[in-house]
Amino acid sequence: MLDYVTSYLSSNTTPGQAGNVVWALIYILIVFAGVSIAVMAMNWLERKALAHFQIRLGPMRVGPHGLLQPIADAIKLLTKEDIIPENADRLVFWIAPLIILCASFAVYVVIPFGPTHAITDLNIGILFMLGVSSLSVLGVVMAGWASNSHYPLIGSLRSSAQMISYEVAMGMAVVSAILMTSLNRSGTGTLSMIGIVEAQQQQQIWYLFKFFPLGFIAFAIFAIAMVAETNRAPFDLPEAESELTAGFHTEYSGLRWSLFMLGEYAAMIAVSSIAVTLWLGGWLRPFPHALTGATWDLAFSLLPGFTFLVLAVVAWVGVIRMPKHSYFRMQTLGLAGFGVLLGLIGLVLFAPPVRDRIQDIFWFTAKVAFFMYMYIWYRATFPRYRFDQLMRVGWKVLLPVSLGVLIGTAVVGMVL
Amino acid sequence: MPDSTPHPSPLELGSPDKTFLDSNELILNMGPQHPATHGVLRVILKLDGEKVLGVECVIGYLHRGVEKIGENRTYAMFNPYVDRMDYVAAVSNGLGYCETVEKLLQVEAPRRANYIRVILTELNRLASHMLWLGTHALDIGAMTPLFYTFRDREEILKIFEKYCGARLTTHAFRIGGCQYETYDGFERDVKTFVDFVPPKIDEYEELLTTNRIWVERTKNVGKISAADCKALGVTGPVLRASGVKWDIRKALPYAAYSDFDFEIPVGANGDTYDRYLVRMQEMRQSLRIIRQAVEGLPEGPIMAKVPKVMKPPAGEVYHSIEAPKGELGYFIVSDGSTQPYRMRVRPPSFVNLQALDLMVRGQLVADVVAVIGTLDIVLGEVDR
Amino acid sequence: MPEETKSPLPGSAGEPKGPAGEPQAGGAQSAAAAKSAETTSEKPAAVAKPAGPVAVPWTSPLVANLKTRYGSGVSEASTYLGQNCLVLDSSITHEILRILAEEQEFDYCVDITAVHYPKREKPFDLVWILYSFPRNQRLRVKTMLREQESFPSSASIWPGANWLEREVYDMFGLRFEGHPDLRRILLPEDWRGHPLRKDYGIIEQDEQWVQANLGIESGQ
Amino acid sequence: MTPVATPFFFYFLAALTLLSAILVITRKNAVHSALALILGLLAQAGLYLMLYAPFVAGVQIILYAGGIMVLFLFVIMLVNLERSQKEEQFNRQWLVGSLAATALGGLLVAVFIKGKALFPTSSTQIAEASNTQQVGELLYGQYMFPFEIASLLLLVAIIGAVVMAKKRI
Repeated sequence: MLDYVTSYLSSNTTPGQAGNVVWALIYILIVFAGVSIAVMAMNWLERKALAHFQIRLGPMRVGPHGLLQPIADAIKLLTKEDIIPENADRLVFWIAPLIILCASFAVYVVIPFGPTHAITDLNIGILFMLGVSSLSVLGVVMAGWASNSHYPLIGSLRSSAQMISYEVAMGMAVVSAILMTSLNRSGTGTLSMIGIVEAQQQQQIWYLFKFFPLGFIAFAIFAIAMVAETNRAPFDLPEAESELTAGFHTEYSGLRWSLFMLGEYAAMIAVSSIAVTLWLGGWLRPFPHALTGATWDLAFSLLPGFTFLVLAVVAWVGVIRMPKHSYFRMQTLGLAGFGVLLGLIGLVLFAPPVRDRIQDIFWFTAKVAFFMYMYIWYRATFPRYRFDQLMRVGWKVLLPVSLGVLIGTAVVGMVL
Repeated sequence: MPDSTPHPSPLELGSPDKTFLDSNELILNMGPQHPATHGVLRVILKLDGEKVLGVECVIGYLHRGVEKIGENRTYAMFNPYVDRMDYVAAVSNGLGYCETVEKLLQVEAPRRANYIRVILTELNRLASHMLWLGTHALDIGAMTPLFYTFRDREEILKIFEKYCGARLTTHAFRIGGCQYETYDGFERDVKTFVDFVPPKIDEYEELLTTNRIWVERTKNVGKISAADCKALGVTGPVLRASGVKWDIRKALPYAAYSDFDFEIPVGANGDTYDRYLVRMQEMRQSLRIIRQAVEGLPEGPIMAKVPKVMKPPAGEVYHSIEAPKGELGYFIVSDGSTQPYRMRVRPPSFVNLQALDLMVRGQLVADVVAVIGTLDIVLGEVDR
Repeated sequence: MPEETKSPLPGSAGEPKGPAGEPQAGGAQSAAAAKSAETTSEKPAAVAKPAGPVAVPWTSPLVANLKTRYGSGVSEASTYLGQNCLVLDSSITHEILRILAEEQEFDYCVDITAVHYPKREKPFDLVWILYSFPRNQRLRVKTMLREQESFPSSASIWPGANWLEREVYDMFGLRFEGHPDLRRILLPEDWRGHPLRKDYGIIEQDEQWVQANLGIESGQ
Repeated sequence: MTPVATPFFFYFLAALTLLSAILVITRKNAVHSALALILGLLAQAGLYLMLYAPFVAGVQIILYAGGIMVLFLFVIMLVNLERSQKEEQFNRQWLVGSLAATALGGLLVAVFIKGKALFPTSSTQIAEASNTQQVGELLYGQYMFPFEIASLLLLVAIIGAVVMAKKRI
């Protein structure tokens, strides 16, 4: 048994490919926990960043700088009374959030955080991702219908129409990226997520910059469509507060509502991961070919630990700036502890074996974090599209452009 | 007489109990508890899919019988009540009321009082427009301007608080002038504010004016022609955005407005975007007026000679001012006693709200929200 | 509306007897109402106190025009404090309003309201405040109505009169013929009485309504 | 690659498919039927996966479960369901129906027994790694013509749908 467990460590594939069930389960647990923590962190970051965009402070009370706010929120939501509207279809009402949650989390099976840091590598990886994430539409439709109320119904109709429409443009953009993988030296393309990143490594270019305007346009289309796909501002019509109160989850509260939120944020991270994998070179560090050599490798591998140290310093600056009053003692201690924790993580990341293994994950996460920040930025800046305008953008702008990009990529690829 | 608007017939609000292909007519109830109806307005929408076939407003949830109260209070006692109508522009309400009673009493407020009145009223117009901009943008989905406008509105409210002790329902004026002399540093505060705000207005405009989504959401939305505006009695920025250059401050000047030099911003298309631009320009013009008023603030008394017990001679008078929302009029009938015999308030929001149905027909649900926002109604004033 | 017939009649009750706390206001009001009914029944401005301003006759081509066409139907044209007022006979008022709107460019109906003088033979003054954009001129048109007398709706002249007339109906119980949608506007559909009539005291909240709909004592 | 617990998953998915198929026709509420159908389609996708046809499984999920069924649900949700719930679910032709079902079943069994030669006894396993590529090559190589015909047919259907829908606007 122990051999079975340790044998994987020497293999150079994902646990799924190695067929190692134990490690696959461990990976699943790690990914699930990691995504849940990421969702919480994202929740906190969104509230904080959005608040600072809007000259507010955001959560400040629960823990230093509101660090424990997501946990407090989670506890609040879990302990809330579970309300099911009287005329709701109880079974469907109950299943809908689960479907969204499952769909959002199932996607993580194929996301490659590193060459071997994925639960498995499916031959149809990207197809699987698109397919599973398209299932979350079902949850939205079911939630809206089961609530048996006008606002959720309209919200879910809007939402599902929107998701289906943008899936088309999104798929086209993805296909153009996949086409680029088939233009490698061996001449065979791939749908596998790991394969796509490896193709970028092999071709020595991120697909964002390949065939210059083409790759970039495809990426831009995907970046727009993914915001619409996750129902976020400026495409947050299904949840348009001012029109439909809360869209398809108007009637939901407590735990079920938190499942929707969890699913939404998990889906945001998931689609960002697709974008990173397809266009931004996945786990590859920046300039892998321009800046080569042992010195650069070392410099880049030190970055993760360095980032954590910077965060630790920021936390300590916060500690110093805390008012010296007994009322703030707990807060100061908590922040100091958090800073120490960050610093320790940073120091651990400097250790050579950890450093080498963790680097891929760091770069992947950093790129995803960029998209997460963009999500917040959009929300702070843009008004909301109207439904017909949203549809027009989807069908009359994004779809033709993405088709053009697809054809262009194929032509350019054949010519070159 | 413009071609009169075909009067919208009342909706048949039967339940849409139809099956299959007829089932796309939907009655949607918005409010009275709805984030976008700015208070307790209830709007019943008749929809075809997302298209609005007609709306019906149900109002009166905030009815407090202000007119009846007015008939049972003395002239001075009723003064604070008017602040509670349009509570985001309380100073304007007070100005209209005081001027009407002064007219009835044949009293003229002193020049200095009139200047102070103009400064405070224009500050209030700015506050009202800022509140409108923030909530309107929030309705259309832009969260951030709300916080910016509230930050800057706060400065106005601080000046009010320093001047009269209250921030919202100020009761700033008395019949015959102002009760309070300006506090020390009033001019400095107002001047600082006048210098402080223009960059902030630029900031709002930067966020919205050329924002593609904002333009798409507001252009050609809730259009209303000048003829329809006049026929429906719509006034204020809504009328001006339709291209009618009419502002009571210019047409029938009151207080000290004839002393100042300012423009009346006018729109062309009468759509939501033009109304937005008109109000933004109005904010700048208000600043212009405030600057002139505070620089030319004359010395002198602030209160005219008004009898302790006000008994206006029997008679009736209608007087109106340009409130931030439109024409705010008071029609007072006096019978020579200490109380008004009839106290009628002509609220701009109430009359403007009538245009909602015309403005949203054929548009989408999301536009209803935008149009309610752009009408800039305050339910306290609609319902009184 | 059924409550129309049930509504308190003018002069029947006089001042309502509210609970203690407001007797003075009520007394003052009833005295005032009585006085106004005696002395200012026709034209309140005409019998102003010695010190007060006096309404002067208003002469203008418009008035002359109307007087020649309608003769004694234009019972008064005066200017009080610089504000012009026409008092018309109720039978021709609607026609004149239409002429004012269509021929004399009074294209903006500012307000429609009413005043109640319970002691008078014709207890209601119905007041239009008109404004002309081209002339930059305001005009007040008044007519007197009997209890239960209905009046042609001016919503066909100015569509904006719709809600204003609904409010007059709601508050005074005056009915407008041909109004597209004459329902109560501010008060609930099942409210009884019309609050701005003088015989509807401020204390006299509809206790029954409050009791039935809110389940509390009205607290007045 | 060693498959894990293959028989278990096969029977599990097969049972799930059958169960959901039965639910589809027995549920009175059309939305529940549609949801059961989705479950059946997903189970089928699982079966495809077990047959080493991941591409077909993926397409099954995207097109059927994700796309077509959402449209189904759309229509069902918009239509008033009250009436269908009150109506009798099965009409009186159960005798004819069961006869037809028996006949069809018999036919299938007969084909299976008689034409055993037609079915490959030993499955030629396609390498999982290049499954998608092979599907692509077949579609765009050997079956190019039928593939294009099918897409043309769909185009005609789309245009027809647009024309019919436009008339009502």
